[in-house]
Amino acid sequence: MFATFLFYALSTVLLAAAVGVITVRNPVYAALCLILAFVTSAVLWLLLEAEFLAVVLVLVYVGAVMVLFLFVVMMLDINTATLREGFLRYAPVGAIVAGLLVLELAYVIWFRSEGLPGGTPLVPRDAAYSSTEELGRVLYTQYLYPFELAAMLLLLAIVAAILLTMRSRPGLKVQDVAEQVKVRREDRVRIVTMKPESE
Amino acid sequence: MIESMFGIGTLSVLIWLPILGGLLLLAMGRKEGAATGLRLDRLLALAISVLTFVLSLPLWTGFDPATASMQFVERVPWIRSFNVEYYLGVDGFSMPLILLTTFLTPIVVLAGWEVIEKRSAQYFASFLILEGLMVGVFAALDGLLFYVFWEAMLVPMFIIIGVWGGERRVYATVKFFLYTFLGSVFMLVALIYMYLKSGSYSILDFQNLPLTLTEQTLIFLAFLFAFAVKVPMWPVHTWLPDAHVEAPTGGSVILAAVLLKMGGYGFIRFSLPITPDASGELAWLMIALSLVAVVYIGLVALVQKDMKKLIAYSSIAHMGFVTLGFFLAWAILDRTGSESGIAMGLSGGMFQMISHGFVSGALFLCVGVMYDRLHSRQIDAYGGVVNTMPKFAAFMVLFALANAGLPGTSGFVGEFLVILAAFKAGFWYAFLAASTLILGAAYTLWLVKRVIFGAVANEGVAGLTDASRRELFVLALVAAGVLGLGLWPAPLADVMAASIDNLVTQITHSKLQAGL
Amino acid sequence: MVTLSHYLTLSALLFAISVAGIFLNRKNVIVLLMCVELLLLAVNFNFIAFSRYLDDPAGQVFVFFILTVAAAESAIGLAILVVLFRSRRSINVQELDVLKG
Amino acid sequence: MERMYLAIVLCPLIAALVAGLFGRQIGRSGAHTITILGVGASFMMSLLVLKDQWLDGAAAFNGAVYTWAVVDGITMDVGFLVDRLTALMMVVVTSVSLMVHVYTIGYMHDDPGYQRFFSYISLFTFAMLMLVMANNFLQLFFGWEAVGLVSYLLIGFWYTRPTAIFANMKAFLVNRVGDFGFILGIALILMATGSLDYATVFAKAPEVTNQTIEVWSGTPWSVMTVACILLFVGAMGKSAQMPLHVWLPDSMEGPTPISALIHAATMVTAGVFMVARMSPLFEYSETALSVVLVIGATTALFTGFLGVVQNDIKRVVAYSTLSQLGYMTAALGASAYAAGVFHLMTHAFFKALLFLAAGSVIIAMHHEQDIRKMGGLRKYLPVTWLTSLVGTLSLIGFPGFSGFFSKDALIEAVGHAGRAGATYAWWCLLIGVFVTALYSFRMYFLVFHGQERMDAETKAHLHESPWVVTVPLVLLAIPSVIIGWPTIQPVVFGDYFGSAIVVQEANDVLGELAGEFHGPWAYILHAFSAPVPYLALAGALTAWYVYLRNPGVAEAIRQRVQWLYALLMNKYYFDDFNQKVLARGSVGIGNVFWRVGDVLIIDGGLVNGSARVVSWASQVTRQLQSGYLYHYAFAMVIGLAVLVGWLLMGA
Amino acid sequence: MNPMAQDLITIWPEILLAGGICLVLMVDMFLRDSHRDVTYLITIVLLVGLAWALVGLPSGAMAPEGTATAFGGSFISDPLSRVLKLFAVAAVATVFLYSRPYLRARGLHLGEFYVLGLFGLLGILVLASSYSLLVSYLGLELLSLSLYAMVAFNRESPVAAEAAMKYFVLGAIASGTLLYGMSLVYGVTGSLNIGDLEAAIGRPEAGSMMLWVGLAFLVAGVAFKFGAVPFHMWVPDVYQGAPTAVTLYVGTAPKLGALALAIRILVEGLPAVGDLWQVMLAALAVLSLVLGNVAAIAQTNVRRMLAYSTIAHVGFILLGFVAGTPEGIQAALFYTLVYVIMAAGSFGFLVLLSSRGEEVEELDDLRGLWQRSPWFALMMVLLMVSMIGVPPLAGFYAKWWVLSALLEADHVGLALAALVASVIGAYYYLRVIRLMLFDDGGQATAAGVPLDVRVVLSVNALLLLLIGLLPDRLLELCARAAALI
Repeated sequence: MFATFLFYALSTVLLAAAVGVITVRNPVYAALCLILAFVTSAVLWLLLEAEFLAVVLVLVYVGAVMVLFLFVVMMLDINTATLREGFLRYAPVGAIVAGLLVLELAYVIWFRSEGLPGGTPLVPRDAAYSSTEELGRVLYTQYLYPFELAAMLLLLAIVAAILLTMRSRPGLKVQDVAEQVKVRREDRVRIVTMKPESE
Repeated sequence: MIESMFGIGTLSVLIWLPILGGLLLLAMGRKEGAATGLRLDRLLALAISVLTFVLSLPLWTGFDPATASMQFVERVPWIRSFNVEYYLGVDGFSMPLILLTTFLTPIVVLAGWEVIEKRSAQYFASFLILEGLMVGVFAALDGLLFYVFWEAMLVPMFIIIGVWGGERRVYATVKFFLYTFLGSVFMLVALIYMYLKSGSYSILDFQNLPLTLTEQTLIFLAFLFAFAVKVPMWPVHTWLPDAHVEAPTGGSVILAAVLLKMGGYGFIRFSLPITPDASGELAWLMIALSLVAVVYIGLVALVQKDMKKLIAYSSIAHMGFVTLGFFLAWAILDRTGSESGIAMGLSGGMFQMISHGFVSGALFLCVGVMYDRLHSRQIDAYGGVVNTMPKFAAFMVLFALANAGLPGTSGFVGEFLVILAAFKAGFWYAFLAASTLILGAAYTLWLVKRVIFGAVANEGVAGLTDASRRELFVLALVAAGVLGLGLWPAPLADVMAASIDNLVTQITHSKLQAGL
Repeated sequence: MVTLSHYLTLSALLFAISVAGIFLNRKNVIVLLMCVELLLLAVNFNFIAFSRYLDDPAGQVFVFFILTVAAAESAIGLAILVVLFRSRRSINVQELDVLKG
Repeated sequence: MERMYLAIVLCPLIAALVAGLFGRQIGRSGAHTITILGVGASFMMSLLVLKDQWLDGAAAFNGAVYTWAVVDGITMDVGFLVDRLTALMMVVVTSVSLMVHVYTIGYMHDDPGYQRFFSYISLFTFAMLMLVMANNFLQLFFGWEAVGLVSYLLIGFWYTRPTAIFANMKAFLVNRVGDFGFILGIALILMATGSLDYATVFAKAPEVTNQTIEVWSGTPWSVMTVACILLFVGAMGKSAQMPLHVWLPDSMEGPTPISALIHAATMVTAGVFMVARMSPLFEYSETALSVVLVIGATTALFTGFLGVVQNDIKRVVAYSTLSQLGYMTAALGASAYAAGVFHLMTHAFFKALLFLAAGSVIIAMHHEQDIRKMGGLRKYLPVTWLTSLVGTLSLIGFPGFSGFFSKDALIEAVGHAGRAGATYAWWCLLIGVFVTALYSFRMYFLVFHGQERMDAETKAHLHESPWVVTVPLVLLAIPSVIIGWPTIQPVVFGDYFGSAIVVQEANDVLGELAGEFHGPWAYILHAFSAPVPYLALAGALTAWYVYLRNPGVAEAIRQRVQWLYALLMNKYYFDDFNQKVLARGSVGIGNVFWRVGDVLIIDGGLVNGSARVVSWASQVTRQLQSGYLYHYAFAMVIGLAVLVGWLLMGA
Repeated sequence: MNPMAQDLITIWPEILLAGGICLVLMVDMFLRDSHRDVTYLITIVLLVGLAWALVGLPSGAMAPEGTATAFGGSFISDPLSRVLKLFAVAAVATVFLYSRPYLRARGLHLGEFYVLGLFGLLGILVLASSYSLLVSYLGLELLSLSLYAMVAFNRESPVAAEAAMKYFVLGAIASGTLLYGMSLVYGVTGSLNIGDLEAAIGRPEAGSMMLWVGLAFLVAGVAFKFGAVPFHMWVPDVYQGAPTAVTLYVGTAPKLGALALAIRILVEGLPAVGDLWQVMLAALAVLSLVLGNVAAIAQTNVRRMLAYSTIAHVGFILLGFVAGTPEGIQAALFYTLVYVIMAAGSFGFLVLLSSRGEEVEELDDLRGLWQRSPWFALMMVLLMVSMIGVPPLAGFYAKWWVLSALLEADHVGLALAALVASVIGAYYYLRVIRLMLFDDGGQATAAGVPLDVRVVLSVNALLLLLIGLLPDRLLELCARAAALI
């Protein structure tokens, strides 16, 4: 019963936070709403006994990704005043389309869900069960290939992010050791023969 | 000769020799403004085209007129996964058309001899490639191969009109391309459909394929779209005047002389034998459209102010006779219940095609000769040309009269036979068809009157020089064809006879009773 | 009692909200990136719920990878955003209209 | 013999080709030498053929030269049918042609197109021979059109004259209207008999009589009638019967020798010849014959009227030709084919003579053709004068002259014919006699007698034409006088034609008349019991009074009947009708078809219209791609929602 | 051999590529800007080696027709995957061959271009061999992320950044959609392995509407990757905004990845609901054909025009799927391969013309090209004619096969619609020919372009002619590759 209550409460918060992400004026607030959404989600995942993922969500997402977002938001220094226009004008259309999508999905979920595993109450797993262990077991055996692919993907992200954002500013003075070592006398010293000044 | 040397069939030689020659020319190119000394490009083009013509003569000499089956057959698997073959052969219908093609190409090369200054190597190359493709269309016995050649032809023609054409060349050539392309895609659907039914792309297999009336009708309409545009039949004819007017002389010649024939040839090779019952069901439509072409287009030709446009419209009217001749068959069957007369209509149509090849080609050559001098195609710009170009005028009058269907010229044979056959189908068919005697004479002679005869109309005409020896030679070659065919059509009739009889059998034997 | 359908509905709502956010937002590209994160969160809910109700770890594994990829994706998205801002001095969605027609 | 037939045809052809293609190389004298040799040889051989056929009584020859084509099992040959009818025509054609060749040397002396002219007339001879010697419809049609072609070329011989090139086109087109019927007739005959060969067709003619054809559905017409009328339409064009006569007067734009040869003696009679040749068919159709009869008679009379008001010397002769052609046609319509052909023959001589004489006058007058500017030429041109007089007398049917025999015979035949329209025709012909005499002598008097109205300059240079002109005149004058005497008996009343002309028992008017024929003298005497000679005399006297004796009368009459004069001067408004209604109408319809049908509807509406629709759609779709990210996203979401919704709906 | 070793041998080409990427990355780090050609050379050698690995080594150990799986059935090496991989490698190599002078002229000749290109290639290889939804997703992301980065590659260009941003956001939505679909499919079937999906759907609940909804989401995701209407909006903007060399990349190899994704998930994974995705794809295909061809007509920018043309071609490819038969899939495969060759040629042509620095942007720049560079104008004519679908060029056979398949499946209406749309489409291809051949003016020229690029373009265009004249080989290859599906 508590779980049910918890579900509804958290769901409400989650949805409110989600709506907040798309409606608030200031992107910093939006990011904070998103963080809220992630945190509530993490709790909801705990209800589904996905402890490892819940932790990862908080650690990776809230801890790293959202910080990155905030960082960028701050860095770009965006004028928030003018960024809201037009939202209300188009909101009804958006609501209709989004509502339509939800209705379609909800119809299927609630009325045409034959073949789905749901319906029966869940049997709580025994205490010895660890989703971390479960995941860990398959990740390096059965899912080795995807795992390595994910590694490549992260490498790709690193390369791409560096490529796109790192730049050598034209005015910056950088020390090039190789050049310094390679330097020869001829490059530095110019022997000038001068006629002695005649008196 | 070449066949035995390399083990290649005559037809393949006729297809690939000009194409390869054309590619060679393309690769050679010619620097703009280079010394006009030897002009290797045109010499080479002429040599190749003449050689092709010479090599095509064995088709005639070695042809067995007694049989309707395919001759000079070459058959090699080409696309195995679809049972598509490189399958060539000729019968009494295609052989004369191939000869017409190989005969006209050297003439076109000669016609462009010193006229084409801009990128001449490419010009000649285009025509050579076009020649090979045209021969391919007539020789192909595999539906897909046919389609490949059929479509491929569009490209060189598109370029010929577009690069060397007149002021509105872009409009004309795009219109030409899209019109014909739209027409032919429907044919592709029909070909695929029949492949799916028969498991083969062989045209001969298609001809033996049993089809229900609905299938036949749809296939017929698909083919109709492709062929009607090419012929062209009213009301899908409007690309032709534009294309003709804007094309360079050689382009107009080939367009009128050979390309239009492909539509007629298509009817004979595909529509009639493959869908005889649908053809019969829709013969009324075809006849009506043909007669509209004769009368309506004849009247339209009368009021043209541009020489090429006038000849173009006259081409449409003349091609109306071709389709009329082909589709009279069912009207004759309906009315008389006998096969007698069908073959006459078919032969008439075939004769009309060959003859129109010579005559309209010649007329375009004539206009070209004048255009090269005065750079105008307007009838107004001329008058009294005979005063300054008597020899040329003689040829022009000859071709004009041939166009008007004067007996003794090739133009007469087809019209005569078709009118004879039309009478069997009904008085009014013949009546409307025969109106071409008046209309054809009216627009052609009026043209001659305004352009050739009369006092010298203006300074431009006064300054004309008579046709050069090259031009006269070209015109004389065609004239020989026009007169030869008109005075003694028997050889051609004999060549076609067996094939026509065979076609008559195919036409008169419904496919519906054959087990469906 | 909380059933699978509840979770799926929650996910559907999240999905709809995030999508609506993307096409309602006319001003700030960075919010678009956040909406994308919400979108993936919705998907994750689905997978985890299914995984739990099917009693199959594969769904959770999938979520694990989605989280990884999403992080990489955000990195690249933000990098592009930075490039965009540098060349345009703006991240206004309405001004991203040079390419059109 | 067969080789000779071929030679007869080929001699002029080869001569024509040589003169035409190598005119410059062989020069003027070369050109006329070779063509005259060619035609002369043909003439001599034709005489031999005539002798062979007539005197030696050889059987008719019917054979193919070569097979033109075999189509649909029907053999189409080029071949000759030489029987007595053909032989007669051959002689007429070659002899007149020969005379004209010789005459041309003088007439065209200064013309730059000398060689070309000889080439043309030789070519014409060839074509005409092909026409008359044909043994099948195909070749008949070939000759038919070929003579038309040469006629076209010759009328437009002076191609810089706008009137000439208008006239030649008109001639060709009007002839084409005739050919239009002709070819349909041929087609019908092929359909009915399955052959184009005369012999086969004629043999099958009796079977065909019962066949019917429904031109309008529901009304069966006799095949034979339809076929004969269609064929006759062709004859109307070529032989200039009303209403297709309009081209002939205009054809006088050509040089005079060809007016004589083509537009008087030979080509225009092709229609008459053809109907005679087709007598085995026409005989089976009473209706068709009536049509022929009425049209012929009408032409004979009404074109005669027109001759009275013409002032151009050649045009007067031309209208007389029209009128005489009407006579011949009327004779055919009365089943008196022999009389028609006989008149054709005599007419060939005297009309050629008249034309050549007119030409001689024209030469003398320095190409002045208006008879109002002539007069009193008798003393300057004695030979011309005399031969003209002979020709005129022959034309009006002065007893004893060849024209008398032929014309009298055919009028009588028409009078005896019992078919519908015969009475009308007979009256027309009778009045025609008077009219013929009137205009013939009007011209004669105005040219050769009375005041000398030409200007001094011309007058000073008046002299008789050279021998090459006068000799043909004389040579033609001789048959114009005498040819009737020996020939009327065998040709008209005898069995000269034998099986070449078929007349049904019931229609055989000439057979009837033959019983009353007792030699030429008796025939002349007998004629005076009929109104014909008196009418001719009256005509001649009227002309003398009105135009010579008391010229003021003509003017007075003209003043009195202005409307009639206007009607005649405008040639019954046929030309105006053709020009304004038919020609302009066709051009008008053509313009409508072109501008509205092709340019506006098909091109503008369908072709360019669809292109416009596509490009409009293209602009619209460009708008869809607005550049805004949220629109893109919106499109995707909508697409997704629709896909999902569609599935749910479909379920 | 132990199972793991067996698995590793099976994925040996992927390992080779991944290792190669690291190698290139490392080497490039130590190179000066003036020595980037070393990176280029290593990359090309790597690709050649990869091709050799695909044709030769471990796959040669099994029968050419054979199929091997690894990693619990999530990886498959079958004829289809090998054909796709081989073509992808060739396409990427071609892109690299074309691009070097172009990049150098703009100061963009960085090692990262090759690295990102190789990452994308890795994504395509993964997609081609994927037999699991998860692996497909990872492959797709590998490909997409490198594409996003490549589009933004020219950091100085505002339009490139704009294009990259649009691409990124829309791509993220699309992969989110795809994932959502995957989650639903997973929920219904309980499996991520494509091989197991069919068995799972074989249950009586196969009609589950949840599955259908998932299917719709999957189709939307796949359609986005292809660029089918209405998920096509990114295509014109990206093609136009990205540097031409990147457009060349985006327009070629990724199509093979999209094809693999579609075949693996829809055709192999969900044949049980084939009717449904065929209907959906039919709608998308027709929309793509019409909109692509129509919108292209009004374009003045060459790359944008070609982008719309891509959309139209995608319509044709999808029609192959609509037929639903093995025949249709083979036709779609053939079409895609031919399209990749054509797109490589036509974008390569633009890269070639832009090799010296001046960007060939507008159609009008091509005016009169024939007078300046006749040979390349002619090659472009071949390419355009092939795009129109005129025989005897390869493009024709592609359309023909798709039509055959459609007709065989009794989709006559669709076939006719496709044909009419392609006739409309012919117009804008003709316009390119027209501008090059018939008109005067314009600036573009191929003068001064390095020999290697010239040769590559010529080979590329003539290849279409060669396939056109002797299509049998490639047709049979495609038939065999997709025969086992």
